[in-house]
Amino acid sequence: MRIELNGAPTELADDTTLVGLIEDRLGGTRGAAVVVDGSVVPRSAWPQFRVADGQRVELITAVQGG
Amino acid sequence: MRIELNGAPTELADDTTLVGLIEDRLGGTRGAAVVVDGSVVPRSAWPQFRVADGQRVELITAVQGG
Amino acid sequence: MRIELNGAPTELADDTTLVGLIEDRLGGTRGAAVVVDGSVVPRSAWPQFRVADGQRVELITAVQGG
Amino acid sequence: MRIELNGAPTELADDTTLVGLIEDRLGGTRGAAVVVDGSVVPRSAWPQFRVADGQRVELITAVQGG
Amino acid sequence: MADQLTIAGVSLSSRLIMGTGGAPSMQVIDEVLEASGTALCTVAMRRHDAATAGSLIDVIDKRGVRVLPNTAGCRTAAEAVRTAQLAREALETDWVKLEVVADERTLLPDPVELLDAAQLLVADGFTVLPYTNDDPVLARRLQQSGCAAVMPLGSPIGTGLGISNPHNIELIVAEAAEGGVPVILDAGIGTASDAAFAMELGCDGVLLASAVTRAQRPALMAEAMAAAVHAGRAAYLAGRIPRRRHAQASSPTEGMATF
Amino acid sequence: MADQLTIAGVSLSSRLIMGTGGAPSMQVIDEVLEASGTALCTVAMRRHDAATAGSLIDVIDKRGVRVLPNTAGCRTAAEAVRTAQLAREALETDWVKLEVVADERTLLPDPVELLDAAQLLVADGFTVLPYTNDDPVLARRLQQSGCAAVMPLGSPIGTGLGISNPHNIELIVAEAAEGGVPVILDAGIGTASDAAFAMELGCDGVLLASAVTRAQRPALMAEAMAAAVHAGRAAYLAGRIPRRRHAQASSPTEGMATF
Amino acid sequence: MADQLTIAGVSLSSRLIMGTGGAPSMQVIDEVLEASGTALCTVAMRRHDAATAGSLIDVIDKRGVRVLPNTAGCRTAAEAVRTAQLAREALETDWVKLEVVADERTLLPDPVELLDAAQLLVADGFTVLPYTNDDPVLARRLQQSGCAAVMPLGSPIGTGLGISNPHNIELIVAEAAEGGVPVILDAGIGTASDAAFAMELGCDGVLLASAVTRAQRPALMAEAMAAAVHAGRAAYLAGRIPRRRHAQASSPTEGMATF
Amino acid sequence: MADQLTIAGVSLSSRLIMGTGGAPSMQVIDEVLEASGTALCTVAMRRHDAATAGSLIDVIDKRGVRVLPNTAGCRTAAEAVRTAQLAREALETDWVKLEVVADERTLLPDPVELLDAAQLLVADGFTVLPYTNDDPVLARRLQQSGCAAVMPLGSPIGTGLGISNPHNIELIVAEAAEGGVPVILDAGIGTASDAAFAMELGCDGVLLASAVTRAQRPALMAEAMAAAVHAGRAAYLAGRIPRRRHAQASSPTEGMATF
Repeated sequence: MRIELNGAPTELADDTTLVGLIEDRLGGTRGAAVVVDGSVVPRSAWPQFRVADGQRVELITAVQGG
Repeated sequence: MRIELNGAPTELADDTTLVGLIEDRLGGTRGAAVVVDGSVVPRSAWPQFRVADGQRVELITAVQGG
Repeated sequence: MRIELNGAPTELADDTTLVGLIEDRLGGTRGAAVVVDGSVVPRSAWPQFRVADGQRVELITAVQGG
Repeated sequence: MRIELNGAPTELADDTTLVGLIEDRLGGTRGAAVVVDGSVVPRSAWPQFRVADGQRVELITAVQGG
Repeated sequence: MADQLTIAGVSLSSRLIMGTGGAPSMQVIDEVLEASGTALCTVAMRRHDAATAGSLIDVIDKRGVRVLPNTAGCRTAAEAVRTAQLAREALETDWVKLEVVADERTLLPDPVELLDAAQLLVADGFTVLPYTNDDPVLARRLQQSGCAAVMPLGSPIGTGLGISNPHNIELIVAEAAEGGVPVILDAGIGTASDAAFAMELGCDGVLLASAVTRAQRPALMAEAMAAAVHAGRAAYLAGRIPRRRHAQASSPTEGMATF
Repeated sequence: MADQLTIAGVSLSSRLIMGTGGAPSMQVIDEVLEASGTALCTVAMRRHDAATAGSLIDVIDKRGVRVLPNTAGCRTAAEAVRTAQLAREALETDWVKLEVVADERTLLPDPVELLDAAQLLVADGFTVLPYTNDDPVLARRLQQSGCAAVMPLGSPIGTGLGISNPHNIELIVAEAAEGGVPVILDAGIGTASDAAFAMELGCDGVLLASAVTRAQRPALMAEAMAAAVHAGRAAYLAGRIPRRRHAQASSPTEGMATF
Repeated sequence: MADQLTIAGVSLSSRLIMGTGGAPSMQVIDEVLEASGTALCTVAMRRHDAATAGSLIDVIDKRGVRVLPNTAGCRTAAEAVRTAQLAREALETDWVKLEVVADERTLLPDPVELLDAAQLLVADGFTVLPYTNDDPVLARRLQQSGCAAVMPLGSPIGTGLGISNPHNIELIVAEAAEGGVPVILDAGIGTASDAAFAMELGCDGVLLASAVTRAQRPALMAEAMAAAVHAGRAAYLAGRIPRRRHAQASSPTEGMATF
Repeated sequence: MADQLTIAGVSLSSRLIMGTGGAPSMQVIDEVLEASGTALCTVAMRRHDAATAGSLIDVIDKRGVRVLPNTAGCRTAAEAVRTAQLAREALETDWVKLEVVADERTLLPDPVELLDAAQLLVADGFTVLPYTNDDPVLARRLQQSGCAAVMPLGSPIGTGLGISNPHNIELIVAEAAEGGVPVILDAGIGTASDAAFAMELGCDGVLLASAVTRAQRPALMAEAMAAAVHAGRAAYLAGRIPRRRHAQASSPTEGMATF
């Protein structure tokens, strides 16, 4: 399955959940947020939420900032 | 005829025009403006405009100001 | 014996030493200095120094100051 | 005759007066002052004052200054 | 130095705009208008008061000074628009000094209402000169709304505290210059050096009232302000020396006499 | 406003004293003298240099400006006295701007040598105008020594930092006024508002050189300084409004139109 | 001195809020958090970058410091609201430092968009701490919109120019005090005395980043800022002496020894 | 941060030197000495007054604070020398804070008498800490005379006006550093930020009295001053960020989420 992750075309295993994607990339979910096709997905929905082919996913984290 | 002029009950001769009222009070129209019952009356309409009994008239002039 | 102490006429027992005078007035010598007839008397000389009749004695102490 | 003028060895005609020297160099005396062998020579003495061989002469003028 | 202030295509013979508020008499206003050499002065619009001696507008007209009505006292965009419309009828001018203040204590502009009023008045064909705070962003917004000038405060009206934040004024000037919109320092001037400083920061003009009308000798202070605005403008154009941490001699260090 | 600066009984038609140092040419000095309207300008005394084009003193004389020789470059009282004596012969004046500086980096006056020199020169019949720091005590000492004026710095020579310590200048002015000795703000002026501010503090005049001679357009800056000194003096005499913490309306708060 | 900063009912053990931007490494952030003794620090929300070494949030959590996400980089109310919602999911907090800037050059807040965003976020249940300019009127509007604090700038972000307009900060403090809303001086702090001064003006806290993270020795500067905030707060509570024009002796004028 | 102030070879555990003048009671002095953490405090020498309750020197000794007698009230070098000699006998110390003031109104030092006194006292074996004005030349002269420190004023004694001329203090610091002589900012401090600022300018310590003893809550202000001196010193050592005309973001400008 192919999605766009933070603007870059990315291969993803089928049936990947958001929680799976986040833990795979960040090693945990603390400090992470996700936007799928322009909408913020609530943390509570991540376990059930399965990423679909062609979706635009933004994976956001807390970084240094004033 | 009785009108309210700048908040005060005022006796006025019948058929008084705005231009007449202004000249009577100010000795001229330069620097004057009038509001009748909440609407600004254009300078061009003053000669024809006859004040009616019970109307609320505001006679405004230029005063010292920063 | 009569001396002038800090500008005021003062009765003093004969044979009074400076150290005696200071301890009598201050209960100790820490922080005290003496001027006799315009000269500073060194601390080391106080035990021997006998005040003489008519002398002008200034008894100085440390006070609050900027 | 040889003198030192403003630190530089300078040939001078005999019997040169200070007024002559100044006018020769400046075209006039306005704004000029002279020191001969360390002493200021008053303006009034310039006409009579003959420069002597070997003398140290400072010729001073008014220049731009704060 | 031929160098004129131009607002909305109109050239004015002086960069000093006089407010008429605070003067003890018409006589003083007349003296102040003359001594200041101003070409533009502000007035407020109020109910006719039979008790007032003399006609302000006659004094101004006699001096040949252009009049700039203000919307002083207005708290909302709606009030300001109506007051501007009244002024247009009264003075037959579409120029207006737009004031929309938030409260009586600070007399500071309300940014939201001010911007709304500016947009409405520009749309209604007015030449809008808004009195604003020293926020460069609000000044930009006003400029973009089509105002004919931006008039930031130096400090609150009548305080005489001068220019509290020169850095902001410089930012406003830089951006207005790009847009070709003049900047008039309005409010806060206390004395002549404040006015000169405003011009040195690059302002195109200065508007003041209390500093002159409430001075001990108003006409003399008006003369001072005229000279100060001229001085500050000339200094701005003349290009000041840079500030230096260390001293620099103004007399030669060479050629001292030796004795 | 007829109001003249008087030093040692001599009235001057301008309160702006020009230093001639730092100008790129005699032509610029001539333009600056004219534009400034000054009545008194300083010169330094140096060895004649055949290379120099034109005569400074001729330029000054042609403009009818009185000349004030200085003792720039002197580090001791002895040097300063000799230099003053030279100047007296050269320029036939007993007026002298007394400078005795401690080092080249700061060009700050040496208080001890300065005071010695002042006393010696006064005793020798000179009219002494000492360049001093902004210490009110030293200014008082100079005044008591019989100096014809006191000339405190605003900031070090040539820095253009303006008036670093207005409080000290005010103290100097207050005390000099009691003694009837004029105070000339000397050194540190960078631009027109600095000069106006000096006058507003009560100074009787301003002496500056670099701010004009080293400006990008010297003649225009000279014009600016003349206007600024006039503005500051007029503002001082006119009596400025007090500084207020809170705003004060300059338009009536009563009589708004009701719609 | 037990005296705590309370925001939205939460008491914080320090009045110094640290921004984490500008630090050269996670190690430095960790040292700075420790040395500052802060109880609250800001973070920004950005796309995950695999290249970044270490997890900022882990460092912050380990230090037991509460996190305050910001909306830095947003230019409109809509962007700011979405960014705040992202942060809420990411950090499980409804606190947000609201930034809506008008441009990259000044990084000054856009008053109109800021106010819109504040109202929307308050309505959505956020605890809103808005970064605002020093306009007392805008601060009042934000306060009236239900913000949990107002955070005026001292000067533009990262300039280190300190507090450009103390008068405005005092006006903001006075009005916020009436409303029981804390004032946090945010942006412009350059060094310790700036932070102390902010507290002496009556601010309830100080938020800074660059002044510490970009200092030559960040941890030492963090220590300095902690001490400065404490010093300024204590001085504010202790009641400073009034400023006097004239000197007042601190030693007795009586009782000198006579020789 | 182990970093101690050393004067004449003696290391002091605090960079804050307390004056004891102006305190309402011995009790307050005791609290202030404790809260300030000072290691050195000044006293004046006066005729014994039987009416005085308690012994100042006992309070100071109990706190283990070193005593620094001053020559307050002296107008001439001769008076100051005699007073220093008295103090040496009284307190068995050869340290002296040298004050020679010109008048009661300004309490400013008399530069000529001060310099004479300093030279005489150094010759007599005293460790001289002179209270001086902010003239860098006088400070240099005192340094060259063998003084153990130079103690320039920020502003006149008791005014609380802070540091009127930071530029002069920087010049004094730069030159004293070359000579290895500590600079103590003495007089004029009004509140904590003034003390921090003095240290940021590079001063080695701060001496103050009225700012603490005459504050509404002296002990709390003493705590504030201790923190401020620490903060200012740390900031000086930490290397502040440069002042910038334009803003600099403290959050990344890249990597915004796209919606």
